[in-house]
Amino acid sequence: MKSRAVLTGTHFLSGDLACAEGAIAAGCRFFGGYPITPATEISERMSRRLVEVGGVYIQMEDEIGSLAAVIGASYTGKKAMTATSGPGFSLMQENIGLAVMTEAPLVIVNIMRGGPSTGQPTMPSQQDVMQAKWGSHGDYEIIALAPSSVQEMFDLTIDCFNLAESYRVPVMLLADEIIGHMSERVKIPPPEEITIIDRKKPKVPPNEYRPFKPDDDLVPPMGCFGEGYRFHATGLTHDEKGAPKTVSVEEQTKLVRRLCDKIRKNTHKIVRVQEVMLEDAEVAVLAYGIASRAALSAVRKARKEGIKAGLLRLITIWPFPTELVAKMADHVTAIVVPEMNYGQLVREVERAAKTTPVSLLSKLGEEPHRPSEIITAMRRALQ
Amino acid sequence: MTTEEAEVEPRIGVYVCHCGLNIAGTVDCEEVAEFASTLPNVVVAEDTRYACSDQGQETIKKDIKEHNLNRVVVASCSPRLHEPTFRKTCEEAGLNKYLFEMANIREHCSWVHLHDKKAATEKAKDLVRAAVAKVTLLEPAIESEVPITTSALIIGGGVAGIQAALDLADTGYKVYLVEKEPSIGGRMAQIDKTFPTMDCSICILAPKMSDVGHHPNVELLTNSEVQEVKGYIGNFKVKVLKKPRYVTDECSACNECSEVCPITAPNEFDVGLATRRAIYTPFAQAVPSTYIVDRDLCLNKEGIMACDKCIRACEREAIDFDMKPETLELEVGTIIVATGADVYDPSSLPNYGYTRYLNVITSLEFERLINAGGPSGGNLIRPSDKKIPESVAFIQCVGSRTDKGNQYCSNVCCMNTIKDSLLIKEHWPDVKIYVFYVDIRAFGKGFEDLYKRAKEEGAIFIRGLPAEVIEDRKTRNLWLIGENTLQKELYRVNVGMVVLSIGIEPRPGSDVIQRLFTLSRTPDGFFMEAHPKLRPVDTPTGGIFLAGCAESPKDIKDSVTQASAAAARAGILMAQGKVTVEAITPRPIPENCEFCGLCARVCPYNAILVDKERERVEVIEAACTGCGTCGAECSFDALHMRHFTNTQILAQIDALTETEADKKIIAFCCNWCAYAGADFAGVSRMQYPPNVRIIRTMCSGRVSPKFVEHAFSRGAGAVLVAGCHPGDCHYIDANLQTQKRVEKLWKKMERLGVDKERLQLLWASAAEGERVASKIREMQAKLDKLAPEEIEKAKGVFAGS
Amino acid sequence: MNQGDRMTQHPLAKYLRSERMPHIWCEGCGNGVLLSSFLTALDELKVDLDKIVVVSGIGCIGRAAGYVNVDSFHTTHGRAIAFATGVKLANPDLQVVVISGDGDLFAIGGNHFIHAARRNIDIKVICANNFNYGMTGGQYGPTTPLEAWTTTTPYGNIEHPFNLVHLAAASGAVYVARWTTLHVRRLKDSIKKSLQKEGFSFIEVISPCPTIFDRYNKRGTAVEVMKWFRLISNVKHGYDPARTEITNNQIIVGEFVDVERPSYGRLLREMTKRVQEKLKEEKAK
Amino acid sequence: MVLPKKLWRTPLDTEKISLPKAEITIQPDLCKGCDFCIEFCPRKVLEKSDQLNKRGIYPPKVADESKCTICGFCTAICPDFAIFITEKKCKEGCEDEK
Repeated sequence: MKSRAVLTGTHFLSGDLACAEGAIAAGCRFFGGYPITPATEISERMSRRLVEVGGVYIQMEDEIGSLAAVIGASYTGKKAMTATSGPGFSLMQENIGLAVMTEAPLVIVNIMRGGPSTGQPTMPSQQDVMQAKWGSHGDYEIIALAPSSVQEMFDLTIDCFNLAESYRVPVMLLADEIIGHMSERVKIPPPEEITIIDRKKPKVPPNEYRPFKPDDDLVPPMGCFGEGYRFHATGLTHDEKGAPKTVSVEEQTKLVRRLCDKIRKNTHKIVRVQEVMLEDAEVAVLAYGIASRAALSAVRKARKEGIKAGLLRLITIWPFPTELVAKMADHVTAIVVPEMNYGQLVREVERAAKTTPVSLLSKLGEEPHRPSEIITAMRRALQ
Repeated sequence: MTTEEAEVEPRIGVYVCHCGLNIAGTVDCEEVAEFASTLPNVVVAEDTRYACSDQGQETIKKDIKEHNLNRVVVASCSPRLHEPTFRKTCEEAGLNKYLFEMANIREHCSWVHLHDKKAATEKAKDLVRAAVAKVTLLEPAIESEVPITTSALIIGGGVAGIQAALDLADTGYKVYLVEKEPSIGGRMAQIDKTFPTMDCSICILAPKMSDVGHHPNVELLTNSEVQEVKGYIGNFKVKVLKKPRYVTDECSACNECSEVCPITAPNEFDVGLATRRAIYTPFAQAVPSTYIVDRDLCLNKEGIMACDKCIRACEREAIDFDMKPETLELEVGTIIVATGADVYDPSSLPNYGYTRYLNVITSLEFERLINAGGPSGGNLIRPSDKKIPESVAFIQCVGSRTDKGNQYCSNVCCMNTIKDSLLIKEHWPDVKIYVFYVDIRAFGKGFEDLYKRAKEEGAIFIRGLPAEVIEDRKTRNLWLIGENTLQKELYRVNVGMVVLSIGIEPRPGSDVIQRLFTLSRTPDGFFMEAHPKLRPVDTPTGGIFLAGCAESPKDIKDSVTQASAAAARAGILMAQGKVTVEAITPRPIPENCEFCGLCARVCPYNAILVDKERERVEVIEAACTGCGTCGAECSFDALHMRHFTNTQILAQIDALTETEADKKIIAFCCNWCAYAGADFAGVSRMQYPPNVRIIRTMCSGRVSPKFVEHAFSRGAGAVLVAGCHPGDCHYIDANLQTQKRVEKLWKKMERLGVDKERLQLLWASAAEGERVASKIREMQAKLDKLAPEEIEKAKGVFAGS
Repeated sequence: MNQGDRMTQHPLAKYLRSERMPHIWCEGCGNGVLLSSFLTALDELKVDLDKIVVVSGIGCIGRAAGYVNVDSFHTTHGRAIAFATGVKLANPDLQVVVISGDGDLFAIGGNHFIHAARRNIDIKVICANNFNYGMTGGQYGPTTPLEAWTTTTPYGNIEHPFNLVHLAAASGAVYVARWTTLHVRRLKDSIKKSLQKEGFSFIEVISPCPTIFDRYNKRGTAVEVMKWFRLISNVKHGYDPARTEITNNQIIVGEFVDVERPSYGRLLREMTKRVQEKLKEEKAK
Repeated sequence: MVLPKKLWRTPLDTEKISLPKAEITIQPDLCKGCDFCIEFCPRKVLEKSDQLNKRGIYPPKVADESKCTICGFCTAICPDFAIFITEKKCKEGCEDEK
């Protein structure tokens, strides 16, 4: 019989809906959110689908509360998510920090729109890329994926949950208004073909349990509320027992380092990219999300026109695949970075590319890049 | 039609009663009758042996018909006694009862001037003249009826209150039984056995208690006190304060709370011989069985819960420390006062050593000791060593029949001691028993037999109370030293334990009850009945009755008897369903009225509505009680005070001052206190000067300044205005107006240079006959010194009033 | 022997993370009393300690969560209720209690409070009200009395305080009570009652802050403040919440609201059941 | 019910009534010296100690254990879990359990 959670089959869906289906398929059973364009459809879909699969949908009073509730749900062992866009994302920064500090596995979908502030609610952008990494205070690492198709809205949402569960970290799906709203063919595989990863459970009896004592991969097994571990978690700096350590240099260093390192040291495992015709490329286009679609056709056209072009599409933008980009930079003469912002991820590329010239192809608001624009950019870069 | 009747020429019959020798012994009745016949409009005037006898009444009826009399005067006893009788006589003869008047020539004349036949006779003539003057002006009236609320209030949950409640409830009336203690039962619940039958007291009381507790018609209000009483016969509005128990009806009396309660205190019910907790029930058979928290003892004060042991122990969650007192407003038609009595505190008699010597106990403590359910489990142990004494002495009349305590006999102590001596003999035949007495009063049914039995059982009765009780330091035994007044020899008896047979005295709170219900009390302090012989359970206030020790010390049987009687009296009223309001309420005379509203202002019952704008004045019949203080306040003759009209009273004054005015004291007495007091003086044969002439008004508030001035203008030697004590006024506070008016008059007299001493104000209760008598003596003394010029002067200045 | 060991003798020791005692709270602070009443309530109800979660926000009382020997979470400032909402809805078997302060719950967290009450989320909120921000050194907050002196109202407070009881009742709480820290037993009973009741409960605990607020405002020592509570508090169960505002001469305490209303969780579960049954039928066709 | 004016006797059953005897445990070093227990004990069982504890404050000490009713208010009102009462196991010092 067909599972109600996984709607196996081929569908014609918008990105937002595909994302919701991905979440349900991944086992998400709690959604706390607040309506915001262009992410509203995710809430709407979840409010219907979660009830069907016996999950919980709650529309909170704001995005701060939404993420707080999601953290709470996560601590009971539920897979939980929220979906929002720029302004809401800003409100969530406080509790992104809390989620990082308390190592709550959860997923935040951000369907990016034009900013700053209320900006352009119905227009696409990639303006929250840096905020996703640096938005909350203090040193921390998170994971962010950038889908470039409706199918990926489905697939990557599942990946987000798996990563969150593996590393006990908030994971973000950074899509944009176009991907969210455009409709495409989506293949939903049968449940058995979908990989689901669940958080590590403690192997010790409650009295020996140390909620923040990591294994070798630096990730602590997670006991959940109601399971009898009776542990304490706090946004304050804490020791392995979860006891507040507000003045200890040692604990602060130990904790902050581990929270970052559990991602940094596992970057190679986490990072996923798509390489197109890079083997002999002279000029490389580095793109992600919506921009990578134009980039792909641009690269193909360019080849026909005799330009040795290649594409590096980042599926994982955080942690940033520095080594990978650096290696590529050694083989190309120029790198073109089309972004739907005034230059954000390009800075990371420049940092990695060292001497290899990197040129930004910025787009703000209105419609996305055209392949021709990217080709022109490549020519300019090669001169 | 009333006016028509009034207009026909008055034809008056006067009947002068001998009352055997009660009157005739002092007053020359023939002469008085003779004199009466000379008065205007008198058609028939005869003297008769007993006017109240059937024969006497028949004569009156016959005359009314034959001589078609339209007015009748009977000169005999107090109207408070026989006015109803003769009014009935008139009615039976078809004469409106308001056309009858009495001259009180017994209580106010023959009985109080026993040794001055001449003066008494003259006084009797005056009183008859005044009565005739008044009756001439009387008007027929139809009484209006007021419905009676068919529910009763009983104050006091002792055996008397319980009995009265059951009787009324069984008759089908709603009864509110108010008891200020946590349980009903009263003293009978404390007593072990009853005399003379030796029944187990609680065994026969408990069933009655639970009957009351469960009776559908009885609403039991324990831990409650009456706060305010308003209204009048048949229509009382009573405020009752129900104090919180802090335990709800959910309580199953399982005692769990009491067991965990860490606070203990001596149990009042066991007279302090046993211990109770802060949360407790006074005794096993208590009704209601619901426990109660003694908040003075309890650790939880000022809303702070320091201890919650009981709360946690109570499975039914029946304990609620946030209970608040509530005030219930009851509407009742009748009230029975059964507030019981207190016991005499012997610690005020140092020679008996109570509270100094452990083994000197009171008869009440004895009851708890001998009681199987009591602190010693029924063992007669002496407090000092908890051993059974070899000998016990009873001392009688402790606090009774003595100047040191109360003057009166407490009625039950003799029999109680006889009973107690038999109880001891029954359990411990070898215990030696002495009873020291003054007289043994074994007057009741079966009492003498019991007394005999006690003597046969070996109880030794010695006449003559010990002068002193002395404790033997070592043995804690007691030496009783006194004189055997029969053998005229001193005795010195050594006993193991002494029982003081303490007397009964009025409750400390009696004065409060007295005020609340406007009752009177005898000099002993017990509540006074309306008439010692004929209305022994009524009070002077209509609709209120007495039962049990509140009225006088009595045993269980008498209390129960009186309770049933009171219940019957109350029942009669409620069965009738209505009372007729005496036609003595005012009628406004709009043409005279200035609509100043003064009458409305002084009315204690807000029974007068004055509308200045629309020039209307209205009297609310049902609310008005006819005190007449409005009439006294009105300076425009705009209120016609029925049956006590200005013209009628002025006519009485004229009549009484017709001869030798200057030698006379005109006294205005209120019906309830002063007039009744004067009656009491008569009943008690207190002698006082014969020159006083009493005019009866319902309330001293009726006495209009113009009456006093008129009396002086007629050359009266002195004037007395007498009413109830402030606070005791039967019309709430109408007598405060009296005081104001008299004070005004005094000022006026001073201003006009008239000796203000000639006008006197007296507060006297129905029990204070002596107070009335001595006042009259005092005034007479002043009068004797009064100069004729003074009289003339007053005549002058008050002329025309 | 060290204090941790001695703690373990205390009848409430098993409910505490004894090793973290003594707590950080000042001498005479009401928080300790509140905590002890809460633990006594758990003890008397024999609550399954594996099934209870204590959530707190920021402020002195925020540390309470860390001291209770059950699953507990110390959230960011003001977010305790939002977090608790997530916990309760995600696992209805858990008994979720929020213990936090007046500033945390009603200033920065005010929005979460009124909405959780409106939704009737089945959580129990216990608020320690000390009339100021104690932990940050005594700034004024949403409950600071008019004219009171705090470090940020050097000329006296010109803001009107919230009446928390009224606010909670108006927002839809099914159980609302207020006690002072002197009414420990009654407080404990209210906590027990709320724990046994479905829906959003709110208990305000008027608490001394002897080191900061009470000192600034010349209320004297903790004992004197408690005596003052005794003097001016007035038990009025069922009193109109609108008329329970705290004044300088009266603190009306008692249970003000105790009504039945289906909780969000119950309605959600009922709806889910309906929907799923409908789907089954459709599938059957 | 008629009440005597004063109840002056020690009840006859006084020694039959055995109230549990208290064992008061004070943990001086946990005490922060708020004095709640001393002030609000309904029986005034406690008083300030004359010895400083580790924190340098004067904790309470038992003035008269016999007055204690084990109402437990001190335990309830203590913010620092520094005092608690238990029932003395009846050996010496309290009535024989019948």
